[in-house]
Amino acid sequence: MAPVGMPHLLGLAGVLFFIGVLGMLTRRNALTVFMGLELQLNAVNLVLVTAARHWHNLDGQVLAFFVIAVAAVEVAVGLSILIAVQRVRDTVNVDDLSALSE
Amino acid sequence: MNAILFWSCAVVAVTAALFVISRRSPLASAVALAVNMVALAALFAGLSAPFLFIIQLLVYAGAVVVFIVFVIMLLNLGEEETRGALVSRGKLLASALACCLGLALLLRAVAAGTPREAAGALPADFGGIESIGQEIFTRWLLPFEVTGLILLVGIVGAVVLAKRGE
Amino acid sequence: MKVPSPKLTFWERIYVVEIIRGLGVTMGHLLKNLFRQSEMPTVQFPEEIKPVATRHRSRHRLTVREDGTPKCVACMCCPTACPASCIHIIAQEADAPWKEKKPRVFEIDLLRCVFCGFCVEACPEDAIRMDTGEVTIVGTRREDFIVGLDFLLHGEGNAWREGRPEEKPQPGPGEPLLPPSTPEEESGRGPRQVLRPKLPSAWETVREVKP
Amino acid sequence: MEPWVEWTIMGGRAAVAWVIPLMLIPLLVWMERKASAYIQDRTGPNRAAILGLRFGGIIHALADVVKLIFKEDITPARARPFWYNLAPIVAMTFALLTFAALPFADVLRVGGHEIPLQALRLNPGLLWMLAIGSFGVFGIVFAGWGSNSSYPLLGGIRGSAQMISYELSLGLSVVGILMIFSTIDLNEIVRAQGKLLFGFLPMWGVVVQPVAAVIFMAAALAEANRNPFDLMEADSEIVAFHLEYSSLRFALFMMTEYVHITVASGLTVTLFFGGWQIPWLTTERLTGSAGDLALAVPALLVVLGLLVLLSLVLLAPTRRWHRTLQRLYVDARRHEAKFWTVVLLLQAIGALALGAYLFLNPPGADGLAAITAALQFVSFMVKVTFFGFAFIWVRWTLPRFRYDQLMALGWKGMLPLALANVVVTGFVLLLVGK
Repeated sequence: MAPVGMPHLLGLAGVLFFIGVLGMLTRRNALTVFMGLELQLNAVNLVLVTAARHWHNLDGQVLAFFVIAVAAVEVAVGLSILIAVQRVRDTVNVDDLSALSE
Repeated sequence: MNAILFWSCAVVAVTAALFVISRRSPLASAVALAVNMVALAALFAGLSAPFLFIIQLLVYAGAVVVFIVFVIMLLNLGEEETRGALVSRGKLLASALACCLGLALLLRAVAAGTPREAAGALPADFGGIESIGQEIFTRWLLPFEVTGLILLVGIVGAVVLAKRGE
Repeated sequence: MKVPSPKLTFWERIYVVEIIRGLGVTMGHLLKNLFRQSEMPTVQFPEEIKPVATRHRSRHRLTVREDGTPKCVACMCCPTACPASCIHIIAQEADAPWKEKKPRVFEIDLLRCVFCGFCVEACPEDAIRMDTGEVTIVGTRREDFIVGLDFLLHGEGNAWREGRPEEKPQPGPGEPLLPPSTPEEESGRGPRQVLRPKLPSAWETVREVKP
Repeated sequence: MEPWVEWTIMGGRAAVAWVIPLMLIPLLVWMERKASAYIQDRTGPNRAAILGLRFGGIIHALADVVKLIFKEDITPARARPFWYNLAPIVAMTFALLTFAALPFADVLRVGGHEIPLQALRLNPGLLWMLAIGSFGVFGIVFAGWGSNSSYPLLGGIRGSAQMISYELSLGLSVVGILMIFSTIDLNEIVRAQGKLLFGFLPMWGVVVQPVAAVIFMAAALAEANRNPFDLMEADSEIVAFHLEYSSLRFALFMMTEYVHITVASGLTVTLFFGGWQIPWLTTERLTGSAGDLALAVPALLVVLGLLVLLSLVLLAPTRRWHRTLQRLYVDARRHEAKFWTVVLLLQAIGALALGAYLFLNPPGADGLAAITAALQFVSFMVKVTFFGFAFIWVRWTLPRFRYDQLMALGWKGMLPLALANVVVTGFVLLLVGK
C-alpha cells in the first residue's frame, strides 16, 4: 500500500465534509441536519489535527479541542431549541418551520 | 501514519457518514454518527493526538451523541416522512454546487502534493495531556477562558429554552 | 393534608453519618445470622416439619367406629353444606341392622376444597374431621387430588395423630382395619398412591423441632 | 523479547481483565442473595446441590444460568429487531471494555522487561474509563427504543437522564484526585498512593480527598443503577427498560449490572483505596531489600499450613468439626463437612510444600517480582470484592430515592459540592506550595 500522507487525510476530510453538507441540505428532520453539521465539524477537526501533525505544531490540536468544546455547546443549545420547537409546533421538520421566510 | 489504520478508519468513517445522511430513522443516523466519531478518534490516535482521541470519545461519542439519542427518545421521533419529492429543486442545485465544491477541494488537496513537512522527530509528549495543557494555559489562555464563558452561556441558554414557559 | 416533614439536624442532612449507622445495623444482622444460624427463625422445611396448631383445618379424614366401619352414614349433610361442592357421596345399604346407610363412594376433590370446615360443622355423626395436620398435599396429576374412602379412612397422613394422647387411632393393633368389602369396591377405583413428597437422599438429616 | 511471547502476554493481560468481572458475577449474585437474606434474617438460597454439596447456596448461580439459557427467547412482534438484539450486546461490551484500563498490579519487571499488568496501558487511563463508561447509556437507550413499547421507552429515558446527570459529579469528583497526584495515568495514581502521610498513614485517595470519595461512591452507585439510585429498574414498582427481554438477553442485562458493580468498585479502589497497594508495603519495599519478603512469604505459608493442620487434627477425631458445622450452619450436610475437611487438608499441605520449596530455594529478583505482583493482585481483588459487597450491602440498607429527589441530589447537592471540592483542593495545594 502506498504510504499515507497529508493528501490522503485531507481527501478523507474533504469527503466527510462534503457528505455533511449533503446531509444538511437534503434532510428534513432538524435533528439529522444537526448531525450533518457535526460531520462537517469533525472533518474540520481532522484537517486541524493533520496539520498539527504535519508541522509538529500543537496549535492545530488546541484549535480542534476548542472546536469540540464549542460543538458541545452548539448541540446543547440547538437541541434545547429543538425541544422547545417541538413543544410549540409539534414538528421538527425544517420544511414546516418556515414562519420567518413567509 | 499506518496505512492499515488509515484505510480501515477511512472506510468506516465514510460508510458511517453515508449512513448518517441516508437512514430514515434518526436513531440509526445518530448511531452511525457515533461510529463515525469513533473512527475519527482512532485516526486522531494515529496522528499522535492521544488527548484529542480521548476527548473525541468522551465529548463527541460519549456526550454529544448520547444527548442526541436522548432527545430522539424524548421527542419519540419516528421515521422521517417522505411526502413529496425527497429533494426540492433549490436543494438539488445547492447539493450539486456543494458536490462541485467538494470535488474541487478534493482535487486541489490531492493536486497540491505534500506540503513541506516539519523536519526532525516529533517532540516526546506531542499531543499528550501535559503538552496540550501547557499550550492551552499559556498561549491560548484567553480563548480557553472565552470557551468556558461560552459553555456557561450555553448551559444557561439550554436551561432557559428547555424550561416550560410559565 | 399537609404532613410536616421532620426537622433534620445538620448531621442528618448530609446523610453520610446516618448511612454509616444504617450500614452498621444491617451488618450487625448479617454477622449475627452468619455465626448463629441456628437462632434464625427460618424453618428448613422438608428436613424440619413444623407442627400445625391443633385447631388448624388441615386435610380431611373419616373417623371409624370401634368395629372399624366408617362412622359416616351417608346423610349428605356435608356435600350440602360444602360451598365448593367438592364432596361426592354415593350411599349404599348398611350391613348392620341398627344403621340405615353407609357410603359406597366418598370422594373429596382437594383441589376444589377451600378448607372452610363447614363439612365438619355439618356432620351429625362426627364422621369427618380436619385434624390430620397434613398441609403438604402433593401430586403429579389432577386425579391424584381426588381422594377416596380408603385414603380418607386410613391414609398415611392419619398416622400423624398417633402423637396425640387424646386421639388414639380407634382400631387397636391386630384388629381388622378394613370394612368387609374390598377397597376397590369401596372407592370405585384402585388403591391410591401415597400423597407425600419423596425426599431425595441428600435430605436425610431431619432435625427435631421444638413445637 | 520474541514476538510470540509479547503477543501471549498481551493476550493474557486482556484475558485477565476480561475474566475478572465475569468471574465476579456469580460471586456477586451469590452475595446479593445470601447477604441480603442474612441481613433480613432469612436463610437465603440453600437448596440447589451438586452431589449433595451445596456450598452455601452458590450452586444457585449455576442453576440460574441453566434456567436462563433454556428459557424461551422471545422477540416481541412489534419490536425493532436490530436495536432490540443489539442492546444487550452493546451494554455488556462497553461494561467489560471499561475494566480494561484498570491496573491490577504494579508494572512487572522480569528479566529486564517491563510488563504492565493492565489490559490497556493508556496514559489518559482515567479519561478512558469515563469515556467508555458513558457509552453504557447506549445499551439502555437501544433497549428502550428497540422494544418499541411505552414502558421500556420511559424506563430508557429515565435511566439515560440519570446516567447523564451523575456522570458530571463522577467526573468532577475525580478532579481533586488528579490535582493532588498530578497525573491521569491510573497506575501512577495507585503508585502515588503508596506514600505515607505523616509517616504512618497511607496516602490513599480517601484520606486526602474524603469529600471526593463520598461523592464518587454515590455517583458510582447511580452510574451502576444500584440502590438507592436504582430507579431505572426498581424491581418492585417501576417497569424497567428491559421489560420485553427474556432468557439469555435478559441475563446479559443482569450480568451487565454486576459488571458495572465490578467496574465501579475497581475504579473506587484504584482512585481512593490504594488500588493494588498493600498498606505500608510498596513495590520497592517488597522487591527491594532481599530477604525481607523472601523469607516472610514462605514463613507465612508454613505458619498458615501448620495452623490449618493443627485445627484439623484437633477437631477431626472428636468429630467436633462436623458437629460444629451442623450446629452452626443449618444448611451444612455431612459430606459437605467431609468435603471441606479434605479441601482444607489439601490447602494446608500445598501451603506447607510451597513454603518449604521457597525456603529451600530463595527466589531471585525475578521470582521476587512475580511474588510481589501476585500479592498485589490478591490485594486488588480483595479490595474489589469488598467494595462489590459494599454495593450490595448499601442496597439492603438504604431506601430508594424518589425521582425528583434523585435529580435534586445530583444537580443541586453533589455537583456544587464536587465543584467546591475542586476549588478548596486548589487553595490547599497553593497553601501547601506543591
